[in-house]
Amino acid sequence: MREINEMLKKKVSELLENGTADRIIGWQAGEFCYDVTPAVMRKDNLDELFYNGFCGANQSKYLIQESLEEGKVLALLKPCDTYSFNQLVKEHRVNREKVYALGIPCSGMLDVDKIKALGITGILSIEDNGEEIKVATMYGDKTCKRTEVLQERCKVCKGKEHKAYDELLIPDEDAPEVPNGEDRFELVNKLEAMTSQERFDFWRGELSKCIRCNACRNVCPACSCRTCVFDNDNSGVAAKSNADDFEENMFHIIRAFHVAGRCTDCGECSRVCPQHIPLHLLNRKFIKDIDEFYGEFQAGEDDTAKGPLTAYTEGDCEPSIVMEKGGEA
Amino acid sequence: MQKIGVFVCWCGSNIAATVDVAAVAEAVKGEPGVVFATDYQYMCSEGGQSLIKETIKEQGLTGVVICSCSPRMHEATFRKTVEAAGINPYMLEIANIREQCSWIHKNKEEGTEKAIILAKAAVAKLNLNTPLIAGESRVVKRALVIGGGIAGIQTALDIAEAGYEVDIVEKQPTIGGKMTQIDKTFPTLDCAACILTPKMVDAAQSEKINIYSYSEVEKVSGFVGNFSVTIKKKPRYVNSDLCTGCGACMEKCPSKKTPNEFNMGLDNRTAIYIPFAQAIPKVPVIDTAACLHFKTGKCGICQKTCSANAIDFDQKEELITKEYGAIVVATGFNPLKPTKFDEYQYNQCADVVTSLEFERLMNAAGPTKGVLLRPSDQSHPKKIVFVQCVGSRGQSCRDHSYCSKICCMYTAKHAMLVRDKYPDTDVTVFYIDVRTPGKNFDEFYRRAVEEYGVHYIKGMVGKVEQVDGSLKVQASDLLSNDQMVLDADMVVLATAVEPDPTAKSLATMLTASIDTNNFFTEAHPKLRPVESPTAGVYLSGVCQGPKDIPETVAQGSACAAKVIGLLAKDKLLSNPCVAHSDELLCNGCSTCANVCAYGAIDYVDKEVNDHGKREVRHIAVVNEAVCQGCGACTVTCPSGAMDLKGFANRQIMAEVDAICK
Amino acid sequence: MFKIALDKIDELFAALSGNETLYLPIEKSGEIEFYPYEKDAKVRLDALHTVKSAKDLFFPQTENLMNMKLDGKNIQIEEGRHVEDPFVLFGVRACDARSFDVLDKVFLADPVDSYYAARREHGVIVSMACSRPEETCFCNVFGIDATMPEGDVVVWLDTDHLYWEAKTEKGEALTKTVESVLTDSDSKAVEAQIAATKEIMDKLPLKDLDLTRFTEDEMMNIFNDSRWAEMSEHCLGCGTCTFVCPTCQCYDIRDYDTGHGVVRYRCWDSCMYRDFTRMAHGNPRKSQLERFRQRFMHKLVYFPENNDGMFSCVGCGRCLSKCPIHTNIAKVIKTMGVKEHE
Amino acid sequence: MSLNTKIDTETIERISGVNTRKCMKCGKCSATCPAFHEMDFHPHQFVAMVEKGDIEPLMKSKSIWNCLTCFACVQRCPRDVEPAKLVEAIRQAVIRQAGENHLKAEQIPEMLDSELPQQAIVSAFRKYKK
Amino acid sequence: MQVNETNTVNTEEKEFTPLIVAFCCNWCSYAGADLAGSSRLSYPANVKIIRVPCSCRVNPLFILRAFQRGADGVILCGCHPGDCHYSTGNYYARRRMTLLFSMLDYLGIEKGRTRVEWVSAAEGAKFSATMNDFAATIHKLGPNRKLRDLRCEK
Repeated sequence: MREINEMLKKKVSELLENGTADRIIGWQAGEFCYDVTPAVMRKDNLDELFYNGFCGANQSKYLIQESLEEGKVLALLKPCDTYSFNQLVKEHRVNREKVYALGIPCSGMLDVDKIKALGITGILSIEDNGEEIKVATMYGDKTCKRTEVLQERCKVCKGKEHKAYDELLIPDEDAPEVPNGEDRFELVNKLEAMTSQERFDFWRGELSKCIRCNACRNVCPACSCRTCVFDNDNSGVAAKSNADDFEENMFHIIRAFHVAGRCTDCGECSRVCPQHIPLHLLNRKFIKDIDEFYGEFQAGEDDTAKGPLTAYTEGDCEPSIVMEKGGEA
Repeated sequence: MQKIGVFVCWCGSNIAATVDVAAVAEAVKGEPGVVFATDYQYMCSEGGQSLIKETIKEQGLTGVVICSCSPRMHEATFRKTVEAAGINPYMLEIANIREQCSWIHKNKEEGTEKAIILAKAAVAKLNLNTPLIAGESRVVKRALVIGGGIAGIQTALDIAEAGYEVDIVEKQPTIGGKMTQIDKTFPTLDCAACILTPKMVDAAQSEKINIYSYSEVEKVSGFVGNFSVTIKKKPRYVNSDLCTGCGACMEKCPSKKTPNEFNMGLDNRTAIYIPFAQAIPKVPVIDTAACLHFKTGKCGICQKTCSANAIDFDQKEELITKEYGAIVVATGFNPLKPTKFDEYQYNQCADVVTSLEFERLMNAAGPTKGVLLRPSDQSHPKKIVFVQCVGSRGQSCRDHSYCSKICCMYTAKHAMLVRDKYPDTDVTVFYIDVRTPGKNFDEFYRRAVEEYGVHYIKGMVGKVEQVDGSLKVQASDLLSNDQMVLDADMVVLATAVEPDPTAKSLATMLTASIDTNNFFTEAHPKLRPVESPTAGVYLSGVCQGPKDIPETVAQGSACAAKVIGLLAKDKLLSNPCVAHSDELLCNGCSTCANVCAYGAIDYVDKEVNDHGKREVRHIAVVNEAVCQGCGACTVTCPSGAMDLKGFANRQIMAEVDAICK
Repeated sequence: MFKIALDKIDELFAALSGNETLYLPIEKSGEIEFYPYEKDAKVRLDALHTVKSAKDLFFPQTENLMNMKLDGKNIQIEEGRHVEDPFVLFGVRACDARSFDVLDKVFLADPVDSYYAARREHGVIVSMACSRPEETCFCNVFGIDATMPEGDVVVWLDTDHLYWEAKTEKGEALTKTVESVLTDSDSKAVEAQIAATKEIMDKLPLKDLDLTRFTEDEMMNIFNDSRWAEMSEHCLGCGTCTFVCPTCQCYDIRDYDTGHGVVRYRCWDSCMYRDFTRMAHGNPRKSQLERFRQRFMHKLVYFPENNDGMFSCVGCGRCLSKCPIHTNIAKVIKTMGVKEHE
Repeated sequence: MSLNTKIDTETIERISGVNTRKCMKCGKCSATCPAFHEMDFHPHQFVAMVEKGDIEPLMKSKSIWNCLTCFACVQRCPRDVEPAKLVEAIRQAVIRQAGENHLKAEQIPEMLDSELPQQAIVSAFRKYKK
Repeated sequence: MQVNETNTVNTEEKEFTPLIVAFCCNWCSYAGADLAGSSRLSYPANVKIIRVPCSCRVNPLFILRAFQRGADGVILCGCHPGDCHYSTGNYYARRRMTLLFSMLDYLGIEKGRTRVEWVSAAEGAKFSATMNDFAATIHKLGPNRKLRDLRCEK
C-alpha cells in the first residue's frame, strides 16, 4: 500500500504538472484513519492527497458534476469503479472527454463498521499490514484479519482488470492479487431457498429499519436522476418518510428496479446505509435473475452494450417462470 | 378544477337491464369535479348527442364522461360530439359499462356497483386530462426507392403512375437487379429479359422517375413525410449527359481480363464496361481497379476513342441531399456463395456451379451464348445433378434457418429446360421436400417429372468428388434406403437467398428493424406486411423475405399503394396521445431511445431554465409526428421525465386509486 | 440510591412495563433502536448509541396530525394524535438527555407544539451514565457530563449491578412503582465507576474541540468563509446526519390521500435536501453549499444566539460514524473554529 | 443376446444429448456415411427409429459395431442432429448391459493384421468393451 | 354432506371478495375483453379493467399502487409476443414484469398475486377464462396483507 501510495502521488503530480488534467478528485485524511473524505485538489494543495485502505468509496458519481466544469479532471478509478464509470459514460451522464481516468490497483478495501462489529470500539488508529489489521483503541490494542473486515463488494471482487482508463498506474497483470471472490449470489440463493413467509419476515425486519435518509440513493452511481421520482411531488409517489410499511417496500423495490440492468453491483448502497440494511441483496436478485433469464450481463463491462431491460429476444421466458422458480410458496 | 358532466347510457336494455343507470348518475354526482350527471336511452343517437352538446353549453362543462359501450365502439363518435360543442375532443373519457359490465354480470346490484366504480375511475382520470391537439406536419410529395431491381422498379412505376415524383437509388451501374441475370421465369417459362426490359425502359422514360444509378444512400434524417436523404453518386468517370452508349470505348479498352460480374465471373469484361446490352442507363463505368489509366497513369485509349468526349477521369464522388415524404426499401438479395460447403467441391471444381451461374450458362446472352457447356472443358454435359437446399433450412453456422422459397421452382425450371433443349441429358434432382405452393407451381413440377423425365430423388448429397475430369456424387436415396454414387458431368447447387449485405447499415440509418437473418421486419406480420415499423418507411420485395417474381411485383405494387396513400395527403395529423419528455427532469441517458421502436426520440443540446438556473443540457425530445404512443419509453425512464399524453402516470394512478377505493 | 443485580434486570423491566410502555435499546435485525419492551426482546444496555436518537419518542419521524374525511363534497376534520399514553424511556445517554433541552427550546416555546408537549408530559426519562465512550464522542465540549446525565431517574451500570437514583418528582413517582424489585444501595460503586470513566474521557480525541469562535460577532465572517465550498463540495445531500441527529428538529407537513380521506402528517425533514423549505417561488438555498452551511450555522451560531448560548449539538458522534463520506460537525468545528488564512 | 432392461427414446436422447425431433429427414448423414454399405441400419434410420422408440432392433444391429465414429454425419448434418452420437449412445446402452462386450481379448490375435495400426486395436477394444 | 361443504365455501366467499385490477392493452386484450362481453362470457365483477395503449405502458409503480390501495391481485394482459401493435412493446413488458414479479416473490409476497397473460382480440373466451381462473387463485390466496398500506384501509 505504501509503495502504491508513493507511485500514486508521483504520477498525480506529474499529470497535473504536465497539464493532462488541471485537478484531481482524490482523498483527504480525516480525524481518524478511517474517516477519509473525497476532495478536489490542484497543484498547490496536492500535498493533502491521501490514500489508504479506507479510500474505498466509489467516486465515479462525482464525475457527473466534475465533467460539466471547465478543464479536465483526474479521476482515480479502482477496477470496480470503472464499471460504474462506463455505465455513466454510456448514459451520457459523464462527459468522457473531460475526464482523465487513472486506473489504480486495489487489493480490497476496508469497512470500519465491520471492525466495529467485531466489538472493537474507541478506535484511535489502524495499521493495515496486508493480512492483519492492527487497531489501537482507547481500550487497548486489538487485531483482526483483513479478510474479516473487507467491504462487502471486495469479498466478491470482479477482478483486477480495469474496464476503462486513460492510463494505468501499474499494468493490470502486475497489480497485486485481489481477494478471492466469494459467490456473490450465496445470500440470494439462501433467501430464495427460504419459504415465502421466512423471506417476508427477513425483509420486513430489514426494511422496517429504513429511516428514508436517501443515502443509498444519493450515493448510487446508477441513481443519477436530476430529480428522483420520490422527490418529485408530481410523480404521485413522492414522500420524505416511510409513513407506512408499504412505503418502505415500495421505495426499495422501485429503487432497485430503476437500477436493474444498470447496477454494476458496487455495493455503495449497503455500505452507506446507517441501518446496515443489505440493500445490495435486492440489486443482486435482479442481477441474478437477469443472468439466469436473459444470459449473463455485467453492467459497465463496456460503454456501449444495450442493457437487458432495453433489449429482448422473441423467446424470452414468460413472467410465469416466477411461479416455477424460487423457494416454496 | 374541471367541470365534468357524466352521461350514463341505457343502451336500450343492454345496459339498463343489469345496471341501475339512474343510481350510477346519482352516485357520481358527489365526485370531485362533477357538476352534472344524467342518464339517457341511447347516448350515441342524435338525441343523445344533442343532449351532450346542450349540456356542455348550458353547464359550461370542461370535460365529459360517458358511461356506455366500449370506447373502441364510440369513442370517435363522442369525440366529435364534444368537439362540436366547443370542447377539446380529448376532454372525454368513456366508462365501458356494457361489454365490461352489463353484458357479463347478471346480478343488477353487482352490475350497478361495478358501473359506479368504472364511472368514478373515468371521472378521476378526466380530472387530470388536459386538452390535446393533434400535431400537423407537411408531406413532401416525393418518394425514394432504394434498390432498382424488379421490386423497386415496380414500386417506382406505380407511384409515378399516380403522379408523384420518385427517385430510384441503385448501387450498381444499371437498374434491373437480379432478374436481368435470369434466363426464363417459372412457371410460364417466358424470357425474363423480355418482360423486365420494357419496365426498365418505362422507368427511364418516365418524367416522374429519376434514376440515381451507381449511387448509394449515405445518410437519412427526418421522419414520415419529411425525410432528408443524402445520396452518394459514385464517379463513373463517364459523363452521362455526353455519352451516347455506342460502346466504342469498350471495344478499344486494352484491359480485358476482369471477371464479368454480370455473368457470375464465367467470362471476362473490359475495365470500362456496360454490364449488359439493355442496361439502363446505357452509360459505361470505369472499374478503377482494372483500368490502366488509374493503375499506371498511362493508357487513356477510351478517352481518345470517345467521339462524344464523355470520358472524364477527374469525375468526383457527388453528394446530393433531397427531401422525400416516403422511403421504400427494395434492396433485394444475393445468392449465397457456397464456399463453406466443402462437400460439394464448389471451390475446387469448376463444374460445380450455383443456380444463378447455371442461369447464365443457359442464357442466350450469357458467356456460352446459350449453349450449355461445362466451364472446365467447354464440353457438353450429359449428366447433371441438382442439389437443393444448399444453405437453407439448416441450423449450423454456415446455413440459414429459413427456407429460401424459390429454389424448388427454379430447379424444376432448370431441369425442365435442360431436358427440353438437350433430351439426351440425364438430369437428377436431390431434394429434401419439394415445395410448390403457388398458382400452377405443382403442375409445373409434375411436368418436369412426368413429361420431361427428370429424376427426383429424396435424399441429400453427402459428397462430390472429382475423379478423372468427371464428378462422383455420393448421395442417399431415402425411399429405397440406399446410398448411391452417381457419375455426373455437372453439379448445380440451389443456394440460399441472402438479404443484400447493405440491409443492416441501411436499417440503422432508417431506424427500421431487421430480424436475425437481416431481412427487414414488417410493421405487423399479417396486417401491415409492406410497412416497416418506422412510419414512412415501406418494404418492397425480397428485402423483407424470400419471394418469387410475381410475389415481388405484387408487393411492389402494394407498397406503392401505401406510399401513394401517404403522398396524397397534404398534411399528416398525428395522434396527440404521444410521449413527452419533461426537459427539467430528463437526464439525457438515452434509455428511452433504446426501447423506441420508431426512432421517435432524438437528443438535443438545449438550454433549459431550471428554477432560474440556466444551463445547456443533453435531453430527449420526442418527435410527435413519429411517436406512435405505445409508452415503452415512459416505463424505461427512471426519472419519470417521459410521460404519455392521454395516458399519463398520474391519470393511470388516479384510475387505480378510484378502482381500489 | 437503589440497586438491582443485572441477572434480575428483567424483573425491573417487567415492573417498569407493567402499567405503561417501556422503551429501551433493543436489537432487531442487527441494529439497536428504542423499541417497546417485550419479554424476549434482545435488550442491549451495553450499546452506546441507538441509530436514531431518543428524540424519536417525543418527536417521532412520522406522526399523524389530523384526518380529513370526505363525504360527498363535505370535509370532516378529526383529531389524529396518539400522544396521551404514558411511557418510560429507559437507557437514554447523557447526550441524548441533553438533546431534550434543545428540543424543548424549540417545541415548548410559544406557540407550544402540543403534540411534543403532551409526549414530554407523559414520558418519564430514565437516563443511563456512560462508562465506555467511543472515539466519536465529544459531549464534554458542550458541558455534558456523560457520567452524570440529566433525567427523571439516572442509572449506572457496573459489571453486575444497576444503580438507580431518582432525580425529579416524576422520577420519585416512577421509583415507587418499581421499589419492590430494587434494594437500597450506597453510592460507592457508582463513584468509583464515575472516576474510572472520567479517566477514559480524558483520552477522547475530540475532547478539546474549541467553540469560542462561534459567536454572534463572528457570524458574518463564518458565513462568508470560503472554506464552506470545499467542505460541502462532496456532500451527497442525503439526510443521514439529520435523521440520526438528536437535536435536528425540522419537519415537513404533508397530506396523504388514502382514497377515502386525507391524512395530514408530519415527518422529519432534512435541511440537506434539495427541496427543503421550498416555496412557491422556489428554494431559498439553491446549492448544496448553502444547505450544508445552513445546517452547521444553525447548530453552532444561530441557535446559541437565540437560546442563551445553548449549542444545538450534543456531541453524540452519530453523524461522525454515519456520514457516507465522513464529513461532519467535528470537521466543521475544527475548520471554522479558526479564522480563515490563519 | 439378451437385453434385460427396456431402453427407450428418452434414455438414448439423454445419453447422447441428441434431440431427434430436430431432424428434417434430408438423409445427408447417410449420404455422407463411409460405412453405409457395412450397415444394416443407416444413420438416418437411427434418428428416425430412436424418435419412434424402435430401439431394440438398433441394439441388435451390426451397425453399431460398424460405425467408424468418423463423425462425417455430425459434420454434414444441416440441423445439428448428430446421428453418430445416437449410434454411440446405443452402443453404450448395449455395452452397459452385462455380458454384452462386443470384443473379447481372446478374439484379438486372430484379427491381427500387419497393416493394422496398434492404436486402432487399442481404441477398438476401448470402444467395444465395457 | 356435500351440500354442507358447498355452503361453507359460499359463506367464506361472501366474506372475502378479492379486488382485482386488470391492465389491458388497447389493441388486443381490451378488445378481447370486449369480445368476452359481447359473447356474454362472464367473469367476476370485482375484476376492473384499466385501458392502456400497450402492455409496455404499465409501470411497476402502477402495480404497487394497486396493492397499496387494497387490490388483492393485479393482472396485465397484452398482445401475444410477436403480435404487439407496436411490434416490440410486449417484449419489454415481459422482461419488466418477469423481474418485478420475481422481486415481489423474493420479498415474500405470495406468488400468484400478479400475473401476465397474452390475450388477443379474438380470444374473448380466453379472457373470461383467465379472469375466472385468476379470481379463483386470488381467492385461494386470501386478502393481500403483505403489500398494503394500512392508511388506505377503510
